[in-house]
This record gives sequence, structure tokens and C-alpha cells, in this order.
Amino acid sequence: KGQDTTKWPATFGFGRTATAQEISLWDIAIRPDGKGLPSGEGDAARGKVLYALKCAACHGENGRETPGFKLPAPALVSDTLFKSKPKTIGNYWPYATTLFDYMRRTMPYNLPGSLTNNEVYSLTAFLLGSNQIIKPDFILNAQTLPRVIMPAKKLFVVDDRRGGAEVK
Amino acid sequence: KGQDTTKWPATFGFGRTATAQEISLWDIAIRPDGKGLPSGEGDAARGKVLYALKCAACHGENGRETPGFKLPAPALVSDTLFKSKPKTIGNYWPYATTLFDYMRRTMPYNLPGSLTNNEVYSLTAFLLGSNQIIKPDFILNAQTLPRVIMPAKKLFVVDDRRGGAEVK
Amino acid sequence: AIIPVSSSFAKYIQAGVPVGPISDPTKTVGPGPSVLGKRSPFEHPVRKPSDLSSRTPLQDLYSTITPSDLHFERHHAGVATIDPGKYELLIHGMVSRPMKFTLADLKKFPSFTRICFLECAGNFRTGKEEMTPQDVLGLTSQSEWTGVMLSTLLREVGVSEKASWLLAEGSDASLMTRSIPRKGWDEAIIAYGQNGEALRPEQGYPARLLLPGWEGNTNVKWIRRIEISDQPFMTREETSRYTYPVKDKIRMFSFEMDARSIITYPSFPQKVDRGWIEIRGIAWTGRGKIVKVEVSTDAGKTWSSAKLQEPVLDKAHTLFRYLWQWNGENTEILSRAIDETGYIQPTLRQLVDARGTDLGGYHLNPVTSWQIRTDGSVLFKPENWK
Amino acid sequence: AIIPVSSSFAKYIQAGVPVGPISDPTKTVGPGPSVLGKRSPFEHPVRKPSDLSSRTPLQDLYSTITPSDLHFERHHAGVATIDPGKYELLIHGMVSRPMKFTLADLKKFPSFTRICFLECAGNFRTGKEEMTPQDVLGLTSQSEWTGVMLSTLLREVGVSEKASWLLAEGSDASLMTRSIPRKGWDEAIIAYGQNGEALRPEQGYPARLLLPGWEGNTNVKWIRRIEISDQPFMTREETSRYTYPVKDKIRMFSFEMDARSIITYPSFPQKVDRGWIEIRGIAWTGRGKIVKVEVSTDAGKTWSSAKLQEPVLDKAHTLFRYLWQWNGENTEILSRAIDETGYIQPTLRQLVDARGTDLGGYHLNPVTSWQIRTDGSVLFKPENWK
Ligand code: HEC
Ligand code: HEC
Ligand SMILES: [Ca+2]
Ligand SMILES: [Ca+2]
Ligand SMILES: [Ca+2]
Ligand SMILES: [Ca+2]
Ligand SMILES: [Ca+2]
Ligand SMILES: [Ca+2]
Ligand SMILES: [Co+2]
Ligand SMILES: [Co+2]
Repeated sequence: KGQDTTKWPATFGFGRTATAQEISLWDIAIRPDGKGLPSGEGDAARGKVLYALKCAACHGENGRETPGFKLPAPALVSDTLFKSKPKTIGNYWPYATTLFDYMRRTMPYNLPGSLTNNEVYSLTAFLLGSNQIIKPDFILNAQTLPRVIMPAKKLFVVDDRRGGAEVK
Repeated sequence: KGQDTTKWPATFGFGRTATAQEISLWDIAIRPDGKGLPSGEGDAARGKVLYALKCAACHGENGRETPGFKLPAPALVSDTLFKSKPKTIGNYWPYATTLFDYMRRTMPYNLPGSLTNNEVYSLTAFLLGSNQIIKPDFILNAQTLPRVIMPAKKLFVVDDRRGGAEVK
Repeated sequence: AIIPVSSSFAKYIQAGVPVGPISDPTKTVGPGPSVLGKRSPFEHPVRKPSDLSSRTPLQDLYSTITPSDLHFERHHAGVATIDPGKYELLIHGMVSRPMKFTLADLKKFPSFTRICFLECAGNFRTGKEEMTPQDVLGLTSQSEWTGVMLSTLLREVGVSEKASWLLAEGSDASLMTRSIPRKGWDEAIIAYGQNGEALRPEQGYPARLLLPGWEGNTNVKWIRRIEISDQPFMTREETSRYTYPVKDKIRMFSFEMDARSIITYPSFPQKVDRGWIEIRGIAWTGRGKIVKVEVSTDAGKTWSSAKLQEPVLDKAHTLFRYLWQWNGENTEILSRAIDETGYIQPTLRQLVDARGTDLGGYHLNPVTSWQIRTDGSVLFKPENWK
Repeated sequence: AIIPVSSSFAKYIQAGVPVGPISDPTKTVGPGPSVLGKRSPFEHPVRKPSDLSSRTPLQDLYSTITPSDLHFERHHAGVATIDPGKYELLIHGMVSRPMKFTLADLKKFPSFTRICFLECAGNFRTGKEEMTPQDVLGLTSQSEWTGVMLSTLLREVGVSEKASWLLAEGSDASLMTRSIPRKGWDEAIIAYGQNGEALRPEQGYPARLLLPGWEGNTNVKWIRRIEISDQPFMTREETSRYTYPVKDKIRMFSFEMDARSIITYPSFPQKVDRGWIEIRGIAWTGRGKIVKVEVSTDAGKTWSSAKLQEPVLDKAHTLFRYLWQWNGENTEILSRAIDETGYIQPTLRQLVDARGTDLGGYHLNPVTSWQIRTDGSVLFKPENWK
């Protein structure tokens, strides 16, 4: 009653195989282990120049909150103490790969998808440097970036709540 | 579980008593036994003049379908045989009171509510006469109208279907 | 398709950035949040209006809630415009205390919400192959209704035990009136809400009678008056209209809408490909719940059970789906609804046998059929019974 | 209010007939059927937009389906405009056959429909007395969704048994990405239908991921890619966003939305009269069904069970109603939701005790309270926890 008893076929036959080229065009996500990082490299010096040109208008001259002035975009630099405000890369981001991934897909906000891989490496280096996580002359590439250990990493725990009476 | 156990009060106290005047202003429905019919009267001769003036534009010169011409409104006159087309007052309306009630509330379509009670009596007389149900000189009023017996009355049966397998 | 360009960062968007109908959405910041949403510029579902009614585009709908602006319409003197601040409902007649309720009063009473369909008793057209589900059965729609139960109001006015009918009267220019027997009072709602928000004007704003499962016309819109009585009023809409010849008689007071169904996919003017097809449609009955929908893909020779989307609600459009592997040959696909009373949606032939050839236009619920041609085109199958 | 005058008989309407905002609707033939309905000129429900989001006017809604044009919005780079003819969904990664599906392909698969809520994980604001339900909790809405079950598509591509996470990626200018663990795959839908019609642009037209009961952001809109993996990708939205401090730690991957409720009537800026009041609101949980809502009319000292509107659906806004006779004195009214796991919506104090004062902005579901003043005015009760 109220049930279609037709057995499902092994395949319905809708859709088509995706080509390797189609996949690589969209396959931009980067994992914490570095899988997905492109070739290329960058450093903070080059990042600093790019930042001033393409990012400072929204994120502020040095990426820090300016007291009394509301930035149109989040602050990107602060100290690395968890309890300090605002929560930024230095004190709240658990993985450096996330920074590369996020900036490449979305920034600059007004021209997303416009940065080259080298530019993203350089901006990542600049922001990690400004947050005192890597040295000023550190070269970022597919090998070195996943090895950067973020101060906040140790703070993250997976939610283990499964309902029930306890308030957690 | 999932139930409000509050007992309902005898009255919630929202709304107010309607005054007799308010009721009589809206209480326009007429029952087959004549309850609701207003004082006043009318006849076919007066109805004919009113019809030509206020109704003929939409319902046709004599209320009949004109072959080859589509009236903007239903035909109002035909013979009194059930199987004949179109189905109108003569062959399909079970109660004469309905005619008064309906015309007073809705006609003329472009100026509903504009007819006086006497005008409605006269138009009712005219249409009943045209359909050969009453004599040309019959005077319609609250007493005579409910006594008019419509040819189609005997045809009407109340739907007695209550679901189940039978197709009726 | 025109793409609006605005966002909180619009001021930063450099001139010269390519923005056009086919710009890359991953590289184009879109407009920001707005006060009211709009349909995609690529979607244009519309009602199909005639002089008297407009029909819901059943073939464009994916589920059972009809977007309010696509709800079918049938009114007898246009859409009334009512000022909610001036609105009042009068209940009088065989009551201990005749009362008037403002809209604010109605909303204060305990409220009730349910999903159910509405259908014009005149729903169903046939005649040619180039007909869509909207053309054939578009005078039905479904909403989530909210209001006060009529019984709650009747409790306030104190209805006489001898009362057996009531008259519901609208405040549109047709002053629509229908007589409702007591068996319809229990489920009746004076509805002021539709799909979350206020009733739409075409559905009786600010308040209407809702009689789940009963013919559309009895669900008097823009309701302003209820007169409690001990007999029906025999209004024009329950005598010269909404009645129909059955052999040598004329049947009146057919309140419940009979069980029916329609396949909305595939349907004209869609085209199908050989292979697996999920046949989809809706089924409903005014007499309770749909318990089964059967589908035939061989012109009615054999029937199989379709899958019903849960939850199956009382007096509600019920989605059905049926998987079919089309081999590319000419055939006909049909559906039939079965309701909880055991009623099986009949064929037109069965209806003609039961009622005669002078069927009239009301309460006609035959099984309908779509013809599938070898080229994949789908055509309605008109049937003539004269 | 402007009354449009048009009908099939407009040509017969004599000049000089009084037609105006307050003309008698029983004597004024209204406009005829139309292609699309419009709201009454007396009703103006609106979303409340900020730079980043817009909120549903919960206090204006009578039931649980949110009209699509009032569905809350939260997007990270504006509303994407997607040509449905060019749309494709890529599924790849740990699969036997990476595949692309057009929108037409998606619609051909066996389809599924359900009603469920969506809620931004950042829903909940407090701070001042002059706040409406829309201000406090407007980042939640409910629709009837239709689409293809994700599991149906995963069956086509052949997912590796070792796979445990997938990445869902949007095609808006934020290329929104979220990692979804296997426990979320079973109920997941690739939705293309919303409230009967096509998804609205703000809700991800032409297709989005729908994860019933899970935080809004995981329901990736304008979805174009699914990558099957054996670990999460730790995207920005699941690390630097949608995570929150819990004492000395930061909690991540809080997928299920915790049970909560809000009284929508009476609420600010409404006024109430002494006497009977039907307290109304909605309750919901991402962990199944609401089994009970309790209401307190004495500032939390005693609690009683409210009535739930049937049918209570899984992961759905559930209407509750509670009758109360207000004696005209100052008081506070509150509601708390209880879900099928036995979870009782906590107070803000309980949340602070459990998580510390640095609560962050996500997954905050405290009981909220309305203050009733002797003059009948209703004010939100802001609470400070720092
Ligand atoms: C037109 C304004 C604008 C420009 C220019 C811009 N950004 Fe942003 N940026 C934003 C906004 C707005 C957000 C927050 C987006 C969101 O939350 O969805 C953001 C977020 C970020 C974040 C994440 C911050 C966090 O706390 O999660 C990073 C990192 C970032 N931008 C880096 C950059 C870099 C690097 C550039 C230059 C290449 C840049 N931005 C240029 C507006 C801008
Ligand atoms: C502007 C056009 C117009 C005018 C003028 C008009 N009518 Fe009508 N009439 C209609 C329409 C349209 C209908 C059908 C309405 C409906 O079905 O809801 C109708 C229906 C009727 C009916 C019911 C017919 C049936 O078969 O159910 C009667 C009786 C009637 N009119 C009488 C009159 C009388 C008497 C007048 C003049 C006082 C009049 N009409 C003037 C348009 C008009
Ligand atoms: Ca990848
Ligand atoms: Ca009366
Ligand atoms: Ca109607
Ligand atoms: Ca089958
Ligand atoms: Ca979102
Ligand atoms: Ca109570
Ligand atoms: Co009708
Ligand atoms: Co969100």
C-alpha cells in the first residue's frame, strides 16, 4: 500500500563521466595535509606589496583593527593569545592551508578568483608573518605550507554532543 | 504530552452583540418559504421596461441565446423542458425565490445592489413570465412569489453518495 | 535575464569587470540581502487566466504547497478589496446572542492550522491533445491555512440545537452565498492565514470560510455573514449552478470532492527519453486520505501501486511517484486515486454509465491519460462521451 | 491602499460610480483573474536586511511554511545568478566514476519531498527591549523542499567504502565550502524545489545541498561540486567561522541545531488586553521531533505544557499554542522546547555555566522571555552574561 515495488536499476543512466580536465578546473579545495596545493611559491615581502595594493582598502593598512574606525572587512592580524580580541589568524585559525584555500577562492572580495597561485602564497606568507607565526623570510610552497603549525590548533575539539538532558 | 490542559472559559469575551439594525442591514437572504422577502411588489410589464434599460445589454434583447452571437452573460429565457439547451430559469431553476435573491444581490453586474425591491419584484415577474411560468399580469410580492412552482423543482435530488466502491 | 549588480561592496567593484548575463558567478559578487525575494529571472510560472478563473500551473510544481501567487482563482464579481480595519463578521439567526467579530477579534481566539487542498467543483477540461495539466485540472491548489475553528465562534453565539444549516455570505460584489449543512461545521475554519502569511486577496482576504475537502465554491471568500438556520436557502450557486444532471434527475448538494489524480510528469508539452522515467503526479480526495494511487503504463491494461510521499495528510494533495522504464514504443500512461472509503477514481466511461451523457460540468473526476509517442512527445488524450 | 479597477465587464461600468479606497466591496466589481497574485495592499510583511543577512518576520507569520520571498538570507558574496541551462553538478574524489549532472539530469532521478526548517547557526540576538521575534531569531525559515536524495547520486558514482567526509562547494562568488561527515549523507537532498516551485535565487537556485536539521551554512547553496574524501577539509567556514569557545577550548563541527523555541505572540511591539490570550510560537530541533513545549507565564517559576499543532514533523518548525488568562499584572512569559532526545532548551545562565562567558555567536539557543507590562505593552527581556 502506497509503495512502488519497482526494483531500482544498477544505474539510471542520467549524467555523464566527468573528464579529468573538467575536474582539475574545479578541484580547488586544499586539505590540511596539503593535498590540493598548487605549484608555485611566495614570501612575505612580495605579499606586503600585494596587500597594500589589493587588500588594505578593506582590511586596513596593516590588517589590524583601528580603534574608532570600523573596517568594511574583518581584521586579519592580532596577537596569538586565544583570549585576546579580535579572533583572527594568529589566535583562532587552526590550519594555515585554510588561509590559502579561502583567499584563493574569495579574495579580494570585489574580484574573487583574480589572484595567481604565487600571489596567494605571498599573501599567505605576509599574513602568517604579520601574525608572528612564520619568519619574515619564510618561503611558502606546497611543501612548506602544510608544515606550518598554527597556535590555535591545539584548542579545537570536535563537538561530541548527541542530544539528551545534559547542557554542554 | 503536547497538550494544553487549560479548560476553555464559557466565553472568551471577544466580539460584541450585534444590534438589530446591523443585522437587518445585511440580512438579505431569502429562503424558498419566502422568509426574508421584503415588502413591495412588481409585475412583468414594469419588469420589461427595466430589463430593456438595465439588463438587455448583457443578457440579450429578450434574454434568449442568439445563434451566432455570444452574449457576455448567461441566457435567461428558454423553454421549460429539462433536456433542452440552454439550461435556464424555465427548465433548471427549482425555486422562484432564488431569482429574487440572486438578482437583488448581484445584478446588474456592473451596478450590483442598485435595484429597489420593487424593481427586483418586477424583473422577477418579467423573467418568470418570459419563461412561461407565470401569467403576464401576475403580481409578485412576498406572499405570491414563494407560491410559484418551478417546473424543474421535481427534478432535484440531494446527493446521497458517501464514498465507497460504487460509481454513481 | 538581467542581472542586478548591487552589494554592500558594490562601491569597491572596479569598472570594467565583466558583468553580464553569462558572467562567471564564482567571480561576480551578487546583490546583497533584500526586503523581499524574487524568482530567478529564468523561471516564469504563471496562472492561466480566463474571464472567470485562473489555473495553477500544476506541471511546474515540485511538491504540494502552491505558492500563494499561483493559487487558482474563481470569483463571480472580481477580487474584492477589503479594509481589514473595517472588516466584521456577523453571526446571527438561530443563536442565543447574535454577534459581530472584528478581524482582531477573530485572531484572538484559539487558532488552528492545517494543510488541505481547494478545488473548484468545475475542475476538469478535455477536448484536445495539446493540453497541459494546468489546462486539464488547474482549478485546484493547496495551502497551509490558519484561522479560528467555526465551532469556536458558534460556541460564543450559542447555536440552537434545532439548527441544521447555515448560510455563509461573502462581501464581494456577488455577495456569494452558500448553505452549509451541519455535517460540514466540525472541520470548518474561518481562515485568515494562508501559507504563513495573511490570506491573499484572491483567496478571500481578510477572512474566508474553509471547508476542507468540500467543493471550492462553498469555501465562501471575503466572508462577512453567517446565518444559522434549519433549512438550506437554495441560493443560485446551489441550484442553477454547482448541480448536475444524473440520468433524469439533477443532483444537488454534492459537497465532498471525489477522489482524483493527475500525472503532472511527463505531460504535454514535455518530451521524454527512452529509459527510466519517474512518473509523478498528485492525488487527492475530499473524503479523507488517499490510501493508494495506481499507475498504468500500458493504456490501462495493468495497474501497479505508486509510491506516496509521506506524510499523507487528510484532504490534501498527495504526491505520488512511479518508476517506469520506457522502451520507446507508443503507449498511454494513466493514474487512478483510491481513497480511504474504498472509492476508486472512475473512468469517463464509468461516469457516463452511471450518470448519462448529459454530464454537466461539475464533479467530473475521470481518470485521464497521456499518450507517449515514439518520438518522446507527450499528448493529452481527449475523450468524447456524447 | 489603491484599488485597481478592471474586470471582464469593466467596459460596462458607468462613469461616475464611486470607486475609491473605501468603496463598498459589495457594490464594486473587482479586478478579474490574473497571471500572478499580489498581497493585499494592507499587508506588508518584509525581511529585515543587514549587510550580511535578512531576517524572516516571524511575528507576522501564522503557520510554519515561510513564504519564499520572506525566507531568511545569509550569503557570503551576494546572491549568485546561475543560468539553469548551463548548470552542472560535479561529483568526484573517492568514487569509481566521477560524473557531471545537468539540472535536467538531477530532475530525472527519483525525487523526494519534505518540509523542514533552515536556521543560521548564528541565529539569536539580544541587547535591548525593543526587539521583535524577527530581530531576536529571524535567521530561521521553513519550506517544503524537493530534490534528489544525495544517496541516489552517490549510488551512481560509486562511493568508496573508505570515504568518510565530503566537501560541498557552491558556485557563488564565495565558492562556499563545507565538509560533511558521513552521518549527514543519508538525509541529504540536492534540492531544486522550494514550496512547490523552483528554488529562489537567495536559497541557491538552481540547486543546493539540504541537510535537514543541520546548521544553515552547511546547506551549501548554488552547489556545483561534491568531492568525496576520507577527512574534512578544514575550510574557513568550519574553522575560523561556525566554531565557538567552550571554556578553554574551541568547539567545531556542531552540525545539529539544538532545540529552541520562541513566542511570536504576544511579542514586541504588540499590545495585549487583560483576559484570555492565546500565546503562540514555534519550536524546532535539529535532532528529530519536538515532543513538548512548555510555557511559563510567571517568569519561569512554573511551567505548563502547550498544545502542539499536528502533524509534528521531523526537524520542522512546530507550532505551539497555550491559553492564558492575563490578570493585568506585570509578568514575564517564556517558552522552552523539549526534543525527542530528552533535551530541554536551556537558559542563558545554563549555557554560560556550561561554556563560559566567551560564548561566541554560534549555536546559542537560550530560553527567551517577553515582559508584559500593566499597560499591555510587551517588551523583549535582554540578558547580559558578561
Ligand atoms: C572589497 C573589500 C575587500 C577587499 C578588497 C579584500 N577583502 Fe578580504 N574580506 C572582505 C570581507 C567582507 C570579508 C568577510 C567575508 C565573509 O565573512 O564572508 C573578508 C575576509 C577575508 C579573510 C578572512 C577573515 C576571517 O577572519 O575569516 C581574509 C584572510 C581576507 N579577507 C584576506 C584578504 C586579502 C589577502 C585581500 C587582498 C588580496 C582581501 N582580503 C581583499 C573584504 C575584502
Ligand atoms: C454588465 C453585464 C450584465 C448586466 C448589465 C446584467 N447582467 Fe445579469 N449576469 C451577468 C453575468 C456575467 C452573469 C453571470 C454571473 C456569474 O455566473 O457569476 C449574470 C447572471 C444573471 C442571472 C443568473 C443567470 C443564471 O443562469 O444563473 C440572472 C437571473 C441575471 N443575471 C439577471 C440580470 C438582470 C435582471 C439584469 C438587469 C437588472 C442583469 N442581469 C444585468 C452580466 C450582466
Ligand atoms: Ca581535491
Ligand atoms: Ca434571514
Ligand atoms: Ca469560489
Ligand atoms: Ca515500475
Ligand atoms: Ca549560508
Ligand atoms: Ca493555560
Ligand atoms: Co467553482
Ligand atoms: Co549562517
